[in-house]
Amino acid sequence: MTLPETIPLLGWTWNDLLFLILAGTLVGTALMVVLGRNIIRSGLWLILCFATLAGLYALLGNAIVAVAQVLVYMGAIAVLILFAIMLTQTKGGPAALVFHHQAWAAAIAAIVIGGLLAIVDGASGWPLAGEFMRTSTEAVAALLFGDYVLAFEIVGVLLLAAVIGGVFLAKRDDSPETPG
Amino acid sequence: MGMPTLVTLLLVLPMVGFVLTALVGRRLATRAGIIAVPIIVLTWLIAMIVVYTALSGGFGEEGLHFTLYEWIPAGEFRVPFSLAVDNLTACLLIVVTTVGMLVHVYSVGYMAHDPGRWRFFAYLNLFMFSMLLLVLAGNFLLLFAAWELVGLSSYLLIGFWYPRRSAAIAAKKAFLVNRVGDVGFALGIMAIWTTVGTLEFGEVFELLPEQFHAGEIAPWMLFGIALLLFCGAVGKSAQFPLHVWLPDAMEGPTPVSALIHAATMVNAGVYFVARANPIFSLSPAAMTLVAAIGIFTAILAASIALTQKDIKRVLAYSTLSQLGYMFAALGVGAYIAAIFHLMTHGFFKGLLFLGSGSVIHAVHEEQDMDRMGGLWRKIPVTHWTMLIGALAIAGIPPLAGFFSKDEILGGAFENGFYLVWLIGAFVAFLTAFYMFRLMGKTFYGPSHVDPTVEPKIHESSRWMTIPLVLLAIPSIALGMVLGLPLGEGLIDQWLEPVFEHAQENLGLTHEPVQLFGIDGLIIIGSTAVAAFGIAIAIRLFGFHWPLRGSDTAPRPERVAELTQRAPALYRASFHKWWFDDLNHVLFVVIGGRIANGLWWFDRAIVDGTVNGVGDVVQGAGRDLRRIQTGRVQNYALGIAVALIVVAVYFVIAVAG
Amino acid sequence: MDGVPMLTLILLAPLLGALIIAFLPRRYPDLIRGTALLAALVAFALSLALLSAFDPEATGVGGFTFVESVPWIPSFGITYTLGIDGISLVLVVLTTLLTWISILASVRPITDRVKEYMISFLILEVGMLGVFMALDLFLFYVFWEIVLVPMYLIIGIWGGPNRIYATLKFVLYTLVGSLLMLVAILATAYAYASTTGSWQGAFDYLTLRGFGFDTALQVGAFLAFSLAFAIKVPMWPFHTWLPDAHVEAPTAGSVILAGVLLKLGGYGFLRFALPLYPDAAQTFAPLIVVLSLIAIIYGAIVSIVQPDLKKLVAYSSVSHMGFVTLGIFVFQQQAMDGAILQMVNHGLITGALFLCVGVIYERTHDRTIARMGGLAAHTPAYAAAFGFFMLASVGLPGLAGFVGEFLVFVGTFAVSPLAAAIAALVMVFGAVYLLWMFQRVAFGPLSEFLKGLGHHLTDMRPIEVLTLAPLAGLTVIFGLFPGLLLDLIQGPVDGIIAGLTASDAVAWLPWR
Amino acid sequence: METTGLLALAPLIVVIGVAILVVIVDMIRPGDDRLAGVVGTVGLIVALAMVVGVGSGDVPVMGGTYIRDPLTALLDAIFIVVAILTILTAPAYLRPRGLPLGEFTATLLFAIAGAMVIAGARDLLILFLGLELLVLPGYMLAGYAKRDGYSTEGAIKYFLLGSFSSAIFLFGLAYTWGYTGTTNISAVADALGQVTAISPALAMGLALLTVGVAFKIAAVPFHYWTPDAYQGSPTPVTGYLSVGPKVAAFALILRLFVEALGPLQGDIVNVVIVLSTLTMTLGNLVAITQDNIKRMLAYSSIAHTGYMLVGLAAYGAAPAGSPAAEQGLQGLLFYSVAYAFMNIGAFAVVTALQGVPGVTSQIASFSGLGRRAPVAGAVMTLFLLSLTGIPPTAGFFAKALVILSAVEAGGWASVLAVIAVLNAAIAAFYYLRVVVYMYMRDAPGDAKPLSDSWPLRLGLGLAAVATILFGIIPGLILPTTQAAAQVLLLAP
Amino acid sequence: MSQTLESYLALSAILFAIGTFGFLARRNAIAMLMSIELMLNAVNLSIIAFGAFIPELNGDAAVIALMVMAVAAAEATVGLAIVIAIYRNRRTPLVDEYTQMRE
Repeated sequence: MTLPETIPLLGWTWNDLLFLILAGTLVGTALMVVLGRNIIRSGLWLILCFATLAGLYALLGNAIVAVAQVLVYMGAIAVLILFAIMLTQTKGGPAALVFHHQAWAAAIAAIVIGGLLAIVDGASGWPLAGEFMRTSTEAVAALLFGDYVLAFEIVGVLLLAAVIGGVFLAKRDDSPETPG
Repeated sequence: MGMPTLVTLLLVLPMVGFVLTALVGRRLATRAGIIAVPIIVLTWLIAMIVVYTALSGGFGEEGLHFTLYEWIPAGEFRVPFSLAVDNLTACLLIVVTTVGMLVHVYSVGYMAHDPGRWRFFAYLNLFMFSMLLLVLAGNFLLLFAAWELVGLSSYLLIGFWYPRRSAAIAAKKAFLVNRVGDVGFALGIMAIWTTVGTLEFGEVFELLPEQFHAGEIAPWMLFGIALLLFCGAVGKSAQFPLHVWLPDAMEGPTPVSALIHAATMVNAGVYFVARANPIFSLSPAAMTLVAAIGIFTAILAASIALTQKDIKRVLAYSTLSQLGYMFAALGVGAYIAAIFHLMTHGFFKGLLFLGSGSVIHAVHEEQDMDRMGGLWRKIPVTHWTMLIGALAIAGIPPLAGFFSKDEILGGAFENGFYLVWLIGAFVAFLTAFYMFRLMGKTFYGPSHVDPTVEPKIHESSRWMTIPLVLLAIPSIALGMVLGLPLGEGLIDQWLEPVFEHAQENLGLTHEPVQLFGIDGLIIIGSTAVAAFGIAIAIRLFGFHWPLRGSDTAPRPERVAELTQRAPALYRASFHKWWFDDLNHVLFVVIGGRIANGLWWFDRAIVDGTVNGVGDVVQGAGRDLRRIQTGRVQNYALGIAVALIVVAVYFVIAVAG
Repeated sequence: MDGVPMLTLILLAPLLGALIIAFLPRRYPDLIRGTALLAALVAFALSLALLSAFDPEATGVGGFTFVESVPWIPSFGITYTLGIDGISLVLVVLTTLLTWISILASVRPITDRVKEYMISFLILEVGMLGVFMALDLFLFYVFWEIVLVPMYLIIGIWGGPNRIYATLKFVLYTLVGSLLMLVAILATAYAYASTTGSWQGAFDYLTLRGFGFDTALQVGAFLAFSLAFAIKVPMWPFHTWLPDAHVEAPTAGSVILAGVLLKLGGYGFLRFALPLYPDAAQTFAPLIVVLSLIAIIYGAIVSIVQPDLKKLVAYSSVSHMGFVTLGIFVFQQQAMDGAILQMVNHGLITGALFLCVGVIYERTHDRTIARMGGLAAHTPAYAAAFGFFMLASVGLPGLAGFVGEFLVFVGTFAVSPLAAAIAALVMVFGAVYLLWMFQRVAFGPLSEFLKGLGHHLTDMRPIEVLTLAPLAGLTVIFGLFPGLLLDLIQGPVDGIIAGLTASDAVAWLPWR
Repeated sequence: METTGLLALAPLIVVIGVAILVVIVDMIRPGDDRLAGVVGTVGLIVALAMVVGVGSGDVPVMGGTYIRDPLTALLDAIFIVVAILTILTAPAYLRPRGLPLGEFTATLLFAIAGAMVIAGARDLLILFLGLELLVLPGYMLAGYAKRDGYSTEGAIKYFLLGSFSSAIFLFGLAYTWGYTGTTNISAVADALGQVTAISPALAMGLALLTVGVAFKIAAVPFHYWTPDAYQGSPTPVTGYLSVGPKVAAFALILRLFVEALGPLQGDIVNVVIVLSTLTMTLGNLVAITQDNIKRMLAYSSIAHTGYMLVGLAAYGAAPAGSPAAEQGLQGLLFYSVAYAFMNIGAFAVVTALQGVPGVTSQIASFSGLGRRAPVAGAVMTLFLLSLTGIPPTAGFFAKALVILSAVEAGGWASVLAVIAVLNAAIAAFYYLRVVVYMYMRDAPGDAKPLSDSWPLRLGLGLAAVATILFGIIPGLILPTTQAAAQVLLLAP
Repeated sequence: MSQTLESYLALSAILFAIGTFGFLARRNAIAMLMSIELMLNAVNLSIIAFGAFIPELNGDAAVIALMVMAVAAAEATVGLAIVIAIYRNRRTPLVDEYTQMRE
């Protein structure tokens, strides 16, 4: 059987439905990340949040980025974070007080900022905005190794530098060291 | 050797004396005067030559006037170092150099035992230089300079015994009080320059009257100038209200009192007003003021002199009184009389002071007359010479004082200042009285000298007695030499040309003296008044009649009784009408408060503001550093808020 | 000696001296002292040569002779331009003279860190000389600021117990003024550049002098300049750094501070504030005249009650420098002549007075007047010298102080008799505080405190006499022959006055 | 001359290469610090030589994402010199504390590479990447003394806030892209050139970008990280942080705000003026109250940001392309040069002072330095005077230049000039306070000796010479700065 | 809805806000780090959205997004390294307890 073009009664396209679901999940997971009392759970919610984003990228027709999102964020960053969490858990388990006492002020500030951004987006037309179009992986590859090759190189260096420094800072060395 | 060179030498010699004595004096030990005294004698000789040439008309109508070099060439303001000699100068030269020389000689004896005598002679020379510059100066500014320099030497000499605090204070007082007058003097000079554009005596006395008659100078301006200049004279000649310094100046060694504070420097004011007669005589108001101040000082000082105990102070107040006389004379237009009296007074007052010095010496530096008495036998020379001086100042014919004083009273009467004449006559009475009170308390009656000193009393050395004798001669004869025949004497011949302008301005015609007329009466009157004063004094304080050889005993109980009768007057006189106390309150107490107040203001308000700014800045820093709490979340929130502000600014102000 | 860059040579002498000293081992303080003294003396000799070669009649470049000009920062038309006229010359010689005297006077008192001290002193001299010579506003500012640092060190390192407070106050106070002046200088230069469309000569004094800037700039710049100069002079009410600085500074520091640094302010007014912004100068003249009168009287009255010798002389400086500003701002020939004379004389006399205070301080390590007394009997030579300069400061005719003061009086009287009358009161107040001070220090019996010193209370040493003698000599010479100075400065003064009379005051200020 | 392709990138490549080389060398011969230092220094000198040798052109390379124009050349030179000075002076501090030089040198070189990327970027993406390459190593350097609580605390504060601001900045970039539809700087400029009315979104983008860079240059009120990060970092790192990232951030401003957003300068200037005022005032006021030399210099560096912003404000306030605008940028650049030398110099002296572990960075530890180490004292005095702005030092002329530009720009900018000089007077107070300690207070009995090595001497000497030389003869670099400034103005 | 740029931008705005809140409110260093990741992802979302609806950016957006991911990775590396380093010193991951340096 074939699905109808639009959802009955609502008149939404299936994409819209998908968008709404993903958007809802995204916001929900994101909120869980920042509100969750248990930091480990926050980490897990973060993975879910990344996954939702991958879905959105796919919905936006950007396959390569969606894939990269899965690989880089879920595969690398999230895991890294989880490890860090494990390494830095005080025996007392999750910290009693999760939020800084300025949480309310923070909430207000965040809402204002978010509001501003949203309003601004709505208020102003984007002169160049046109029809929706998918992104072809070839084009991306061409750019990446064409005009943006320098950028590519620099990112390489950046990662190298990060690794070297990260290793140095994170590794436990017992060289005698006097605080200065 | 030309005259200018000689006149210049008059200044150079004392200066050289000062410098040499100051440099090598310390090594001269007892012979400290070996440079100073001869130099002054030489100066005297030269001065006499100059005087003779001047008075014998050697310099012509205008007198000698020459410029050494351009002192201050400031654009349009050019002041030459110019000297001038005319008959008036000559008259002053006679007094200054003669008394000066004699005082130098006298000092050799008087200071013989003072370790600092070399300083003394150096200062004396410096004074002679300044005083000669004062009388020779050819323009106002140079005269002002000399004016200040005599002030300086007087300061140095009053404070000669500086370890004595009272001496140091008296010296400072003299300088400061003079300065008060000099402010006016200086302003007067500025006024003259701004009006006529020159300061040379000759030119000023030409231009000022011209412009006045041309109506370019308002009478009030002229009066202003005269008034300002007179301030200087009041200060230097210790006239009311600036008279307070002179009595204290007696802290100085007696020769100094004789030379500076009796015979020469204090006359500078009289000389200057006389010199500036073309200006004063144009302003009747100024003339009246001069006369008023003069005669008031005369009576005031005389009234104080009546009761003073300190022999030198009596003489000091008498000096004030006599100077008042001179100003009165200047005020009434009797210029010649004023200068005449200046000269005679210079001699007999110098004599009296040196005599008092000799007395003080004899009784071992005792100055309180209540602790003297009966000295006439022990120090005869001093006694006789001082008697002559006393008679002269009392105005007993035919001594010097008689003639000059009589001319003043006569002048006052002639020119219609009857009040001046009246008071003048009364002052003459007082003068006679307190002088013989002095004589009586010092020389006659029983001795109150400290018994331990009594036997050691002896006449002073030749160095001191000879000058006394030499001064006694002019005190006797000068009046007759210069004053006779009355009204046409030498002095009149000498000085008439100097003052003819003034005479014209005042519209005074100099008619001959009628001996058997009003003048005669005045003469008799004043003489009688003086005699009366002497008589009373003799009755109260005793006397030794030379010819009869008999004594009149003093009657202290009568004196006491008299003082009882008018206690208020007595106290007023004895406390010098409380002028010193008034000044103390005004200037020391209140002035000090003001000064301290201002200093507080400076620290608390002015500087307080400056430091306050600094404190505010630092305080702001201390408060601002608190926003750095150290908590990242606070920082982040701060950034977020700032972000909101910036964003809102951009979205609202920039966009659209 | 055309061709020869005399002025640069004069600047180099102390500079090289400082460099050489920097490389001398500090083990030999006497060697260092000698070198410093030598350098200062060379500078002095050169300035005397300059004096002898100077011709008051020569017009030179816009009234300036010995002009040297080298491009420095071409893109902004900033040049290294030196030149002197009579006024600068007089002050240059004063500076070179006082510097070697001060160095000589420091030989005994300064035993710690001689090397740094002498270097500071020589650099200081470079700065001061530069200020008097510079004909480029930027260069002028550079020298102006260079002066600051060595003085800061001299007071701060070798000063008295409260030296740090004093020296920081001195520097910060001066800095506030001078930094605003920097803004004014730049604004002036830009005003020129924007009108002419080129930076060429934008900082050149001779170019800017007759340029005639618009009112707003004139007022703003004049106020900024005046603040800087008023603080240096110092004018009331910007004077409070002076007493502190003087009290804490070492003797030689005080000498230079009073002798030369204060003159920088007066010179600045004459050289820059007036000729560059004549209209504004006209406008604010009354205000400054009033402030000067206040300074004259106020300074004298406050001096009366000072318990500390140096503080007394410091406040007297406020009073005396009031004559300088007064004389400058009545815009009258005699007054301005007098102001300049007053600068020189104050330099000589007050410098000498500080040396005198230093002499007694070195023996007693105290400056409290109340503890002195009776010095005249025990140290006659010292008392004589002190008394001499005291009288010179009182303004005794025949000594230098009198002529300058009187010329200011006369000039002021010609413009405003009232102002002259008020100023003349200082003849009394000045005598009051100086004579009273001297009476308490020199006269009377020897004070208990001084008795306690016993044989330490010695009379002046030859070296001290050597430092005072030249000042005394000049005090007398300039008293008797002020023409020596007046002939040098008359031309420039007339020039400045001519420039001012051509200008007219801004109308919109309350007191106009 | 015409520079193309790799040739234009040569200096950058060399620096990166050297960085990697250092890492390798360190792996081969671990523990041999000296070698790393030598390799680093030599490499940087080579790079510098290349910067000078290659010269500059005006043609973008690598697909128009990078350019080696006079501005790039000048900035590259500054960064390289900063790196050299840091490497020369750092060992004196790191060795005694057992901190390895290898990683330090490498990380530093990476950071410098990032700065150089910013200097030549013609593309917003490159700009962003360069920025990240600059700051990430910076975080690590800040925490380099990983055993030291202060160092790591500073590092994490720096990192967290830095990443926060990076995110904000990136969002701003995103908006710009979305609005202009390009990442190429000149294209952006063109696009914005046509804009008549700025849309809210673009305004928002501007706001986000402004905040982002304001954070990087440590402008008040985005400066909070500076005092803590500077105080915590190892002293030589502080020296580097106070100059490298700051100047690089200003380079970013020049490329982004002046070149790309140039057409909108009029809309931004007010914010710049306010930021400048707040920055120098707060920096100076708080610096007065500090007793820790590093913290004091941190606040002072904030104040100097304010002075540099004066130049930017002048550029913004002055009519486009007017001489005043050029003066402003030139002043900013000259200030950067002067600031680089005098500030690194000052920190180098602190480094020398702390050569022996345990010497606190309290100002009091300067007591009697003038007597203990006359040369160090004299040099420190020189740097402090230069920081104060007393002639004849580079610092003075730099100040004069920015003030001049502000005066030229007129309007509120000229008010800024007055505020600036008043601030300079306030600043004098705390700079001179150090001199007070050095010369007017006596050293404590247990004063430790200063560390002394020829690289340290060389570094100090270089900084001192430059500070005095550029003060006496600013003409030496004025043409260079002017050329660089003109590049920015010629850009569409 | 799914075809409009605004909706995606709004979504990214919300995500950004949430991230911001987390950063401002959480005490745990790693939680703050995660919040930053959220913010970066928000930016990425909007970039991709631009790419999808703005032809000129179609390709560039993807490249930029990829780069941003790399940068995020690098940041995470460094950040976590620092966190671990300070944890060794302070034995707590709570940032607001790192207040040795203040004022």
